[in-house]
Amino acid sequence: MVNVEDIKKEAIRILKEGKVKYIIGYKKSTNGSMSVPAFIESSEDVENLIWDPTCVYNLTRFLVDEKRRKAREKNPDERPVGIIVKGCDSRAIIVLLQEKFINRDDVYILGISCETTGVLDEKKLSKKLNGKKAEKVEYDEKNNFAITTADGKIKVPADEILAERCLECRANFPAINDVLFGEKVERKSDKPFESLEKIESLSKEKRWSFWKEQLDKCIRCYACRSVCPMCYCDECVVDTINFAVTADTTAEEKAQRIKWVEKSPATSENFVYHLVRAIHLAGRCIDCGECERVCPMDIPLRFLNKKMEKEAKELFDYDAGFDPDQPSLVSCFKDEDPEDFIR
Amino acid sequence: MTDEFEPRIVAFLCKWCSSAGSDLAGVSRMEYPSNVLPITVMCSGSVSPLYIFSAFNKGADGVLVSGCHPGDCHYLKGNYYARRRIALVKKLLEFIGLESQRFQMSWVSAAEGKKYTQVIKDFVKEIKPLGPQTKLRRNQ
Amino acid sequence: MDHNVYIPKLAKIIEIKEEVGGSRPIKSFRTHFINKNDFSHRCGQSAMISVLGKGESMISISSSPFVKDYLQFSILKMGRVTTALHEMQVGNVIGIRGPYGNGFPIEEWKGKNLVFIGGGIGLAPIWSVLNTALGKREDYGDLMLIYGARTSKDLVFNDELKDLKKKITVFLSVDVEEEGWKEFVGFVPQNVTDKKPSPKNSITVTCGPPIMIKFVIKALKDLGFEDEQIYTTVENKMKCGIGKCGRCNIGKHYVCKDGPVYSWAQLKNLPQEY
Amino acid sequence: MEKILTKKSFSKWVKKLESYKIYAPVKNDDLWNYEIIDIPESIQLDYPNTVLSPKTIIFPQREIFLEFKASNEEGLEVKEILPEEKPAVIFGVRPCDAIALTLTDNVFKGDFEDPYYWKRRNQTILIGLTCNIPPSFDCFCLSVDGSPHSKDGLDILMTDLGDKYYIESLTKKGNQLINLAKDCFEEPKVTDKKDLEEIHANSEKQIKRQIKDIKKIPKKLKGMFDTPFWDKESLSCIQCGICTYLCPTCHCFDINDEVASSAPLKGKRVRTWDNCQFPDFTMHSSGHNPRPDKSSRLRQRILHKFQYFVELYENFQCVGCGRCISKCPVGIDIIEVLDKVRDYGS
Repeated sequence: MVNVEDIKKEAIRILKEGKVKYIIGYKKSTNGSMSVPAFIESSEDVENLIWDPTCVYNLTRFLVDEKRRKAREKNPDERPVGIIVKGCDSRAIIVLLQEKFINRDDVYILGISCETTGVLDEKKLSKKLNGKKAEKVEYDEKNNFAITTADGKIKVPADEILAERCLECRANFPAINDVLFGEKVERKSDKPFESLEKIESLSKEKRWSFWKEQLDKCIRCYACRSVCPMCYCDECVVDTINFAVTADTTAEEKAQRIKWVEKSPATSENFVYHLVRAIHLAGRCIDCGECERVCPMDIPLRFLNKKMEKEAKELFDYDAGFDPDQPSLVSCFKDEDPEDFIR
Repeated sequence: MTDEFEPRIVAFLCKWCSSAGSDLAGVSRMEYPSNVLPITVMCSGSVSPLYIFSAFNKGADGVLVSGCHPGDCHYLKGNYYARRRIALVKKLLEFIGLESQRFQMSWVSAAEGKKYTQVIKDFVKEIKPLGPQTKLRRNQ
Repeated sequence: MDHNVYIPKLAKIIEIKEEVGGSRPIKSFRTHFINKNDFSHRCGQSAMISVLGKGESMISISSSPFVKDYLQFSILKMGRVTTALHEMQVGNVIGIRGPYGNGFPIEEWKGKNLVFIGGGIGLAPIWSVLNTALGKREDYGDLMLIYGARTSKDLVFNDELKDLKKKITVFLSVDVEEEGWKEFVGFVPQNVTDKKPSPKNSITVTCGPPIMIKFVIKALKDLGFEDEQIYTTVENKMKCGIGKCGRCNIGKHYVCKDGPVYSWAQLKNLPQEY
Repeated sequence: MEKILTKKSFSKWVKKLESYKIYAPVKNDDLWNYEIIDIPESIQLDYPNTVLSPKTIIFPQREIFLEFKASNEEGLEVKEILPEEKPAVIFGVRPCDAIALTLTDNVFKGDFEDPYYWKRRNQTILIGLTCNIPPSFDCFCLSVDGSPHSKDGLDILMTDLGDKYYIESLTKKGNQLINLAKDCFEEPKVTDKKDLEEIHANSEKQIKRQIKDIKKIPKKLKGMFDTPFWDKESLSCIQCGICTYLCPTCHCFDINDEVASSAPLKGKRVRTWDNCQFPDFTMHSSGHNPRPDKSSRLRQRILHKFQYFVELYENFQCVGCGRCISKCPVGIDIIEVLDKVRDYGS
């Protein structure tokens, strides 16, 4: 089992030695049992660091902020940022490296192995507790989580409240790291796309009504986009004005910009948005499940990305986030790529 | 006289092959349905998935992407990239429940005027029974 | 409720004048409402101009309230709506709603000397207040205009400026030396320092790019102007124009409704979010 | 007017309201939201917080303002489109969400009355339900001048007494609804009244979260505009629109033209929700952005709610519903932020 004290020790060391400018990790939230992202600048703050099954966030998303901030600074601190990553999150780092969005020496990776479990799903936890408030959730022996509520401590088999993505995990420890906590025990799911089957097996019209019902709920808060480490475009198809506006941008360029998607949360517009996102994440999504977790309307967005992940694997034998040197899915091809669908 | 449904097909045709192929069909006076709104693009590899989604969003009943045969791309590799990308778009559209017949891809060379007319004929024939595409269409 | 605040009144473009060409073109549009209505504005107010199908843009009214035959807008081509406006012809129909904003408190300035300082398209809001003062010439003391642009070709209302010179003191400037230019060369704030308008019994009105305004205020302070004597206008992105959509605020002030005119005494105490 | 309504009679009453559009919280999967009700028996009033507040009914995410089209005569034709004339009743309004509407009223009234908002507002009757137990762990209504049994903004307040509801009608509109089904109601007994008072008193004790000394916050914020506090607090913010879209008091919007055909011109002008956390919200067409980073945008959200709005309307623009806390993807907790504001520099 991962001992959080080991992580703290390393965090203090790298901060004291000035190896990193700050560390992105997890701390306890102020309103419940869940963790929240922590930005640790001094060794005194390291005390706040935690590691437990509530550490769901994919913190690599904050590397995008870091890059933008650095670009604005006149004399940026060039030291790396320390970042705590799980196996899935480390795949995000590999994609960011592959796309040259970040350099390897921009990050000091404190990898944590999820060993044989993973992180929890807050909604499943709440159901399990019948709406009772959890005060603390900890890793326990034998693939159990220990949950503390006002009534005391109970043990729950991890699988009952694990996040869906953890049940289909393809990388339970970070392959890329500067220091690793926990054991490199394999817990790879042999059926990583199993959950998709329940939608794939529906008839075409049932699939349509499923997605229509789901995407009609969308309120276009763009939390799915905002939380995604791969959604780092300066300009997004749904935004209303040009972002890359400079003094040289002409009025015509601004005026001629195509409005692909209306702001209205209509079926047609929501579909374009989510389809574009899905296709743009094809071969890049590493299934951290953050888009689905943050969705306030409970849209099962993970399935859209998961479907693309599965097709990339089955059609092109392509896996995202394992090899920083491989070309991206849609900027490469093989002679034998399938073409039976082409007339 | 009954108003038979005539599907509208947006066809993204590569300038070097498929667009020339459609021209050949035209100048050779080959007969084919007039349901196509052709959009000439530089290469099938330059067709962004966004164009495809947007065509459906703006009311297309079918979308065709057509490029040069493998090995014939003016830019050497564009159609190979297209093949990958279109395969993914096709899977995605099927996954959300759009009729798979509504989105197709073809290889049509500049000399294949006849093939072009056949592709269009088949396309129209296949999607006519489906009726108008309303799933992704913007409600005006 | 008599009228829906969001519905624009239709107006016909009756005259278009190209003020400035080049890459940052400015055109003046004179418009006439199709149906009679009670639209009446104070100088310094703005209106929401609609190009139906493109959207709306808040534009300051450059004609003075005394002019009843038309409303004039001088518009820099900048984004979607203003580009569409620049493509319009005489006879085309636009929408207008408003007027919005506080306008200049010109009634309070009676008996005072007025110094107008403008840069580029910033002359448009000044034009309205300047012509209002000219229309009631006897109510005010000395009038002076200090105005500049990048080049002589970028000066708006060029023809009218010639007439104006016969009536009041006008100092023009261009940013860089050019052939045949006999007046001041340099930025507007430098021209202000050079011409030394007197703060005595005076009010200044400054409109132009934010950076110019910043340095003009500095120059005016150096000349001994008090914060209360310095007026300027603020621009922010707007959608509703009536203090509801929530994007143009500076602190609790909605620029569309509570602005755009502020004295430096007010503005310097507000957060710098414009 | 005060009445008793047995739970058995509840759907009988709703049936009598057939001339109204009826809204109530409905559960889909695990999600509660207000929906139009066709079957009165299906109304369940033991719901936790709805994700979206009744704001969505009065101030829908998309509102058509007008239709425009090219015309032969004047070149252009513009037609005002007002919301449909249809009285509505919303059941199960949380007292905080009703207060929220009284706050947005401030914005939409005044010199420039918003006809769309008021058309919907005036034809909607709000029936509240006392929160005997808080619908969310993050409720803090008591800190912002609210309470789990507040009557502000409601036409009727219902309180669950077990097998019956205590009905307090607060307005003429409320009385009318009751008069439509007089025989469904009974007169309250002295014991009912006692039960009611007990439940109300107890409901307040159930609210666990609070912001201490909140009255000091607006003044404190005034001096904090230029501090590095906001950089630090916004570090984990991802700039999504959840907090504002879910907020029952947030009302910012965008206006856009949706073009159906460009020649001949035909389309609609629509209002959609917008929010201060999106980067393009304040960006000028020149590219200049007065709120260029997430720090200035988080600051705007807090200052608007706890300083600017107070300066304008003498109320916090927050009703303590806790939605922004519960649903924040990164756990930004407005209570914690305000606690830190209060203690900042001391």
